This record gives sequence, structure tokens and C-alpha cells, in this order.
Amino acid sequence: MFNKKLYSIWALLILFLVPESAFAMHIMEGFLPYKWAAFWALISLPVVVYGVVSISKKMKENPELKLLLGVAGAFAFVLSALKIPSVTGSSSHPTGVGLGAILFGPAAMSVLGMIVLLFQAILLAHGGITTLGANVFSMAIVGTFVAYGTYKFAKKAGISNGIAVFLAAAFGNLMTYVTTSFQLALAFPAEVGGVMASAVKFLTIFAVTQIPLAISEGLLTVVIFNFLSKYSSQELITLNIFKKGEVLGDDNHA
Amino acid sequence: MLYIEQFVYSNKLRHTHPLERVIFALVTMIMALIIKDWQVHLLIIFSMVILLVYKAKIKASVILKLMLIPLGFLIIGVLTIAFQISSADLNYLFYFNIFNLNIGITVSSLQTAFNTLTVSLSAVSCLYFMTLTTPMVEIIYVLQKLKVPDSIIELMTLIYRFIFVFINTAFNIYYAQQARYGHSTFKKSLNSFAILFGNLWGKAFFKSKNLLQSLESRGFEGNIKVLNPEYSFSKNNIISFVLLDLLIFFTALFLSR
Amino acid sequence: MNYILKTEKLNFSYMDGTKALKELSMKIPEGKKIAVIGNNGSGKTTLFLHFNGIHRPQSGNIFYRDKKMSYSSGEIKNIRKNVGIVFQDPDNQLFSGSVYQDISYGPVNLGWDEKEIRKKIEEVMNQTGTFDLKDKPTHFLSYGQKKRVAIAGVLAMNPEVMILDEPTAGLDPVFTSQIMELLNDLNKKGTTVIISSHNMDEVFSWADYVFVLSQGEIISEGKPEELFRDAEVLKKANLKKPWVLDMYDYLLNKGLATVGDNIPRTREELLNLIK
Amino acid sequence: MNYILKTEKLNFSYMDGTKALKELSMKIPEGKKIAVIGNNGSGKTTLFLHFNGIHRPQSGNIFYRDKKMSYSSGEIKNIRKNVGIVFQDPDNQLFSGSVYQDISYGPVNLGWDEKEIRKKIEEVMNQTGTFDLKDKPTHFLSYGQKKRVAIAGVLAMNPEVMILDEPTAGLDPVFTSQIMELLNDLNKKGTTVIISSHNMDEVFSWADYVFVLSQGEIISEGKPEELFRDAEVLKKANLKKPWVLDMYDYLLNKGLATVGDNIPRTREELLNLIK
Repeated sequence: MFNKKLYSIWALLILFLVPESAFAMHIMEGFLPYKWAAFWALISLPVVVYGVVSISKKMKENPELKLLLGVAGAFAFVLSALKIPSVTGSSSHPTGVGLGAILFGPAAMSVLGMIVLLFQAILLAHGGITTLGANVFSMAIVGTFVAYGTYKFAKKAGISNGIAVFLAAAFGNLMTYVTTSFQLALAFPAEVGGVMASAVKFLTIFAVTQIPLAISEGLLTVVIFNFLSKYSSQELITLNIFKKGEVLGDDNHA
Repeated sequence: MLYIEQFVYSNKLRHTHPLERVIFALVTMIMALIIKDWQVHLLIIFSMVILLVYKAKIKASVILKLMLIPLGFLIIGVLTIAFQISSADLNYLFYFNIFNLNIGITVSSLQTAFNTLTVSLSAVSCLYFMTLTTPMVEIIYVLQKLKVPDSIIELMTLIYRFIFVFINTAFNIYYAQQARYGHSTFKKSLNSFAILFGNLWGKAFFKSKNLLQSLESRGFEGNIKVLNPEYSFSKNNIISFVLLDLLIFFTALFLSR
Repeated sequence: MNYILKTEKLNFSYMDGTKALKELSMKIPEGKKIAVIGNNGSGKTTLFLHFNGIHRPQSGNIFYRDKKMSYSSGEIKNIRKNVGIVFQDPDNQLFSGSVYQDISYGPVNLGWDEKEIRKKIEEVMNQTGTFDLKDKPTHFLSYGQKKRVAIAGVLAMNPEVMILDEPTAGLDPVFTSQIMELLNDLNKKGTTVIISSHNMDEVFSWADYVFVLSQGEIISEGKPEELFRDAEVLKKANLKKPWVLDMYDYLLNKGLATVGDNIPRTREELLNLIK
Repeated sequence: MNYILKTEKLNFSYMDGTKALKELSMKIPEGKKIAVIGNNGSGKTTLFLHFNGIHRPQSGNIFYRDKKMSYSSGEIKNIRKNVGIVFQDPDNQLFSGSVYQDISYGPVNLGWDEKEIRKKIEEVMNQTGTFDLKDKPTHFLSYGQKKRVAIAGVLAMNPEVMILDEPTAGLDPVFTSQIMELLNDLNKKGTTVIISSHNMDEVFSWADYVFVLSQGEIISEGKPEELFRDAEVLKKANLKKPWVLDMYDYLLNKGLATVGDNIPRTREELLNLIK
């Protein structure tokens, strides 16, 4: 049904039309029909509730963690609000899910991700309230778990820590936007070809802007992570409390 | 960067109960989503802008600037919805043909696209009504009233405060790096940003330790409970908000006949 | 003399092995204005954190109103209420975006009833001149304003002892004199005020009693007019003689000033004694 | 007189609408020791960020050696190299792991060759007395040491103008005098040195020329001995008269001091002029 050449032309067209940062954001306020908005909120809710319960328990045992998680959340927001340079020469916001997932673990990061998304909607008008559920699903859940899973998998496969971090951050970023494409496609299926055709439409646009961004975020995360393991290993060990006792980047700082 | 913050604290609707504004914004936003009539959407945008300009005393130019923020996403998103690709002949309003495929806009895709455009804009205007009249601290207070768990409320309180501390630090480091010519190439810039965030992270961690000491000396035992200023409801505001929502509702009802 | 706080051979080392306090014994007289001076890293902050039970001595004892601290949870609550600390960097202390919320934190923890808390907040806001800031978010405040809000938050707990770690560091002269006046007012109402400072002129004109801390030890203490005349102490602790005292002694020596009832501690007092 | 930096009707507002600089025109004489004084929030830091091209004027012009800044990338490199800024808080400026690495940051960014860089680092380490710290991680340094490393990092770029934002804030008297001496040495070697400060005594004894900044405007400028005698300016800018000058004028008035060749600017010069 789909013609590859055609989509490459479509993509080329988009390239001229779209400012690079246009899609480097979450689904805007009001863009999803209310049924889909409600659907994604309902899907995301149990995961976030699980995250809240799991971190609340730990925070009760160790009140210090509340403050740590508070500053960590602020850090995550600032990371995602600053524009970093991209390989194509322009600049855009990183998602921060890769770094967050590796540092805090998926449960804590899903909660922090939700709060950061809410703050972005309110303070920056990135994303929205009605689309919060969808954005939480794509970034704080899919992005986080993909990044975390990639990292764990890569480490198990014996890949070096640097590459594992790169893959985790890049995939986490990329899958966030792949998910967003499908969320949009589900809400706005094409007249011919339905959801899949529509998904391809959205994905091609994302590919243009998101692949360089994912690479940039991957690179940045590696350099940050190296910096942290060199100068901040004590802090990283403390953070492991959130992640059921695994030791982080264990081969990197013995 | 935090453009909205610069205006929300001096808006003139601030000194009443935040619940009335937040609920009004959310109810209207939901109406915008459910009602599929561009005239109603226009009415909502118009109402919100009028309230912001004449009641909250926010400059129209500020609102216009804010409306431009989601425009990139909106245009691309709406165009992607509008263009339909097919080898068959759809009910195209216009199309062009490349490689035996038709790319164009159909009647129904134009409808969906246009509806999405007006819904989004009206929902965004409701969002801006809320965020330009209600500071984050008050939004957190509303969430507390809506029974969001304490741990989330406490985290949000801390996060909101430290966002500004860290942005300040981040910019100070950024300036210091620029002063030493640290962002001249992509590679240097990436490296400098990593140093920036690495340092910021170290400082954040350190800050949490210092904060623990200062909170403990004020009696911290695991909870961050605080008292909010006393807010009072404004009868006038509530009446006008209800009337406005009724007007929107009945307009929609009238137009749907 | 009543001593409200006493330490007895306090020792404290940090995890990395740095000895922060060494056999430190001192007595804080009640109702006085006390200054602790000493170089960066001499142990002032560590000492202060012992005064309200955040740090516990690794050896030695601390007494509050002649009662040895036992660190039971009730006692800790009591000591945190009675000994308030204002930290040097207000960004480490103000945790809320709302000035009102932040000031309320201590009293809420003390479990006072709401009406009482609101009354107290209003009172300390007036006292610290932060009433006009109540609708402003913390991040829009200037450094000096943040300092005053931090003070208000501690004051709201009604402490008997107020400790302020370098309350005027980084402040311009206007803010500095506002803060010093506030501390005088507090003291007049009976609060024991302890500050640390690098500014000898400020300490000399303000304090009733001075401790000199160097590398975790008290190397000297006394009334400012006596302590700052001890050349040996000044040299040992790398301190500068306050200019008012310095000039007075010089002019006295030259026969250009008269001996008054008291040693002059401010510019005006000095000028009055010049012949 | 040669002016190395000039601004012409500079205006700059922050996003929230605060006017940080208003029609600010000033000329910095080459090779001098300049002080910019003014209260917290008067616009000093914003001004400094204009001097090396980090902020661009929203209206008005800046000239470096009589050449109007055009902000081309080559020129930016040049201006960052020639105008160095040492920021107030060294914690925001030291970001690399070790002292050595940190000092190398500027020269490496300028693309010098390694041998040259290593030589330069050694030189500035000796100059700033940081040689013994070279392998230490920056976060283990004391505040005073951090300040000196921060200065070394800027010095390593061999700037023609050194700007230091409150170089002595938070430092005890020993470190303060070390830093002021270092700045004197630099100046003797031909560097134009600009500092901001709250400490009038320090400014009075150190600076050749003083600018008073208040709410984004230069409200006065001149040689310190003239400027600090202008009661009106002092009042308007909320400044304190330096005590050496204050005492000298008082004693002169009373007939207790003599008129020397110069107005005394240090304690010793003052004592020499007392009858």
C-alpha cells in the first residue's frame, strides 16, 4: 500500500516546512479527541499509582529520600527545559528519560516524569492537561521502560557501559516519539490504510526531526553519565535505593 | 524561558479562591473537547481572551506570544491529518499525483483537520486562562483539595521551588562557560553541557543534604506540611463563570439544531 | 550569669576524617548578643548544628539550660523549637515557592492550632518587614529579601535562642543595617542571639560577647573591647582590629582622645571622645 | 587617555520587563584599577556580561579598543579571550574535575597548542598560588582556594581586561588581602582590572577610578578621593563613606591632621598625617 519513494518526498516536503523543534515536544493541549485523552489517562493511571505507592513506601522508611527526589525532579525539569545543540546544528530539548530511568529506576522516574510533564504544561505550555495521560504514557512510561530495559539488556549482553547508556537514552527518546506517532495515528486514522497508514505519516515526520535529536540526547547522556560516575559515584549509590538494590554502572566505578 | 511565570503573579484575578478559576478553566476545556462546532470554539477563545485582558489585566500581546508556542506542533499536526495519500481516487478537494499516488486533501480530512485546529486552540486558551491567573503554588493547593496524595503534593512543592534555584545555577555555569569560550563548536558545546548538567546534579544532591539540615532544624520528621494563605471565594466571579459556561453550552445546543 | 547553652569537650569529625571540633567547651550567656568569629572552615557551622541537635557530639556533652541533652525524640523536638538556626544560604532553607507557606512550616510542625499559627505568621512578617512579600514567589525575591524570609521562618517558632550563620554575608550596607537592627530588636525582647561573621567592625559594634574559633577550637573569648585589644589573639586568629577601636587606641596614645565611661564601639561614640 | 572599553547608551531589559541597564554610557581607561560599586541588583553583573559579549545590548553600542562590537564569531572569540570575567560564586565557575583540568578549559577552547597551554597553566598557578592544589578535585577546596583557582582559569586565557564580580565577598581578611595583592600585581603587568564590591574601605584604598551604579544607571564616577567626599552621591546611592577618608576629614576639620601631598587612602597613610 505504501510507496517508499512517495514518503521520502513527503518527508522532504516536511523538512522544508517544519522548524526543527516543532515536533520536539509533547502532544499539545486539546489535540486529542476526548475519548482518546481519557483512554490514555486511564492506561497511565495504574502505572503511576504503582510508582507512587512504591516510592511513598521508601520515602516513609527514609524521609531523606523525599528531599532527594524533590531536587532530582527539579533537575529533570531543568534538563528538559534547556535547549541543547543537535547534530544537525540547530538545538532542541532533551527528554531526559534515559538519564532519569538509569539514575532513578523506572518506578520513581514514571512519577517524576508525570510531575515534570505537568510542570511543562503549566509553566512552559509544552504539552497539556487533557493530553497529560497520553504524554505520560509515551514519555514517562514507554520512554522510561524502553530506556531502562535497553540499558539492562545491553549490560547483560556485555556491551560497554558507554554504549549501553547511549542506546538507552537514544531509544528512550526515539520510542517516546514513536509512541506519540501511534497515539496520533489511533486518534486520526487515514482514510485509506487506517491507523497504520496514518502512523507512517506521523512517523516519517518524526524521523526527520527526531532521529538527530535522539542521537544528540544519546551522546549528551553518555557524557553526563561519564561525568557522574567519575565525580559523583557516592550519590549514584544512594540513588540505588529506588531500584531494588542493583548496583549501577557497576563495571564503571569499582 | 518561563514566560508565563513573569505574568501570573501580578494578574488581577489572583486574589480570590484558586479553585473557582481552575474548575472554570477545566470545565470549559472539557466542553471545548466535546463540542464539535468551530463557532463554539471561537466563542470560548474569545471569552478567555476577554477575561484575561479585561479581568486579569494581561496584555493581549502576551497572550498572542503564548498562542504562538504550540503553533509549530499544531500546523504540522493538522497538515498531517489533512493530507490523505492513496492510489485510489478519494473525494479530493485538490490533490497532486506523484508516482501514481494521489496526495491531497479530502472533504472529510479537511473537516477533521479544521475541527482539531479549532478544538486545540480553544483548549489552549482555557489552559492559558488557568496558568496565567493561577500560580503553581495555588494549582498545587487545588490538587491537594482534589485529594492528590500528600507525597505527590510535597514533591511538587519542592520541585517547583528548586526549578528556579537550578535554572539560576545552570545559567550561571552557562555564562561562565561562555566567558571561557566553551560553546564554540558542537563537540565543545556537548561536552560543556555535560559538564553543566553533571555539576548541576552534584549541586542538586548537595542541596538536598543542606535542605535536610535546615528542615530538620525546623522540625522535619518526614512530612512537609504547610499552611496556605486563606482564600475567599468571589460570588461575582463564580456567577460570571457559571453564566459564561451556560452561555457556551446553550450556544452549542442552539447551533446543533 | 545564666548560661542558656553549654558545651563540654565537644569532639566531632566528618566522615572523611576532618576534625571539625576539638575538645570544644563554651558557655553562651542568656539574653546576650553573641558573635562567633573565625576563618572560613574553622568549624562555626558544625558547632551551630550541634546547638539544636542536628549533629550529635561524637564525644562530649551539650547542655541546654543546665540540662544535658539526651536526644530523646521529645527533647529533640523541644530543642529544635527553642534553638532556631538561620542558615547562610537562604536557597538551602527556603523550600517552598510561597513565602507564606515557608514561614508556616516550623509552627505547623510544632502542632500549634491554625489560628495561632496565622497570627504568628502575620506577627513575624511585620517584624521582619516581609509582609509586602507575602504574595510574591520565593524566586522573585532578592537575596536580601530571601534572607529576611528565612529569618521570619525561624522566628515564627518563637525560639529562645536565634543562631544566624553569617547573616550579612553578600548583603549591601542597606540590607546589612536592616538585619542588624532586627537582631537588636529581637535581643531586646529577650532572645539570645548568636551570629557568625567575618566583619570585625560589625562584630565589634554589635556583640556583647565574642568567641574566636580557629580550626575547631575556641582560642579566645571575651567582651569585644577586651578581646580585640589582645594583639596576640588577633595575630593567631588572623583577625583585623576593628577600625573604631584601632583609631581610638591610636588617638588615645597620642593624647588626642579622652577616656570616656566606655570604650567607643561606634563611629559616633568615637567622634565624641576626640578632643 | 586610552579607553579600552566603552559603552554608549546601553539598554537592557530582562524577559520579565525589569530594566537592568538604562542608557548606560561609560569609558574604562586602559591599564587602570577600576571599581564599580552599587547595591545588590543595581545591574553590575548584567553590565559585566555585556563587556565580553555574553549579553548583547538591546540598544546602544559597546566598543573594544575603539572598535564597535559586531558580534561576528571571530570577534566573539577575540573578545572572550581579551576580556575575562571571574564570577562571584566560584562554585558556578569551577566545573571540571581537577584544578589543573579546570584551569586548562579556556586555553583548550581557544585552540592553543598543548605545549603552550601547559606552560601557561604552570605560570598562572604560580601567579595565583594554586600550584600545590593542582591535582586536587575542585570540590575539596576551601572557598578562598576556589576563588583563586577561578581567577587562575580566567588568567590562563591571557586577557587584557580582567573583570571580577565581588572578588572578596565571603572571604576572611587573610584571603581578601591575598586577592587584592594579586590584583595589584596583575595591574602592574598592564592588565586593566575591573572589580565590583560592597566594601567601600576596600574600594577606596585600591581603585584608581570608581563608577557608582544605581538601578541600571551610572549616577556618579570619579577618582575615589573625590567621589567619596560627595555627600549627595553617597546618600543617593546608599553608600558609606570609607572610614579612612571619614576620619581624615573629621580630624582635618578639628585641626588634628595635616594636609599631605595626597589624601590618605590607607590606615598607615592616615596615621602619618595625624598631628
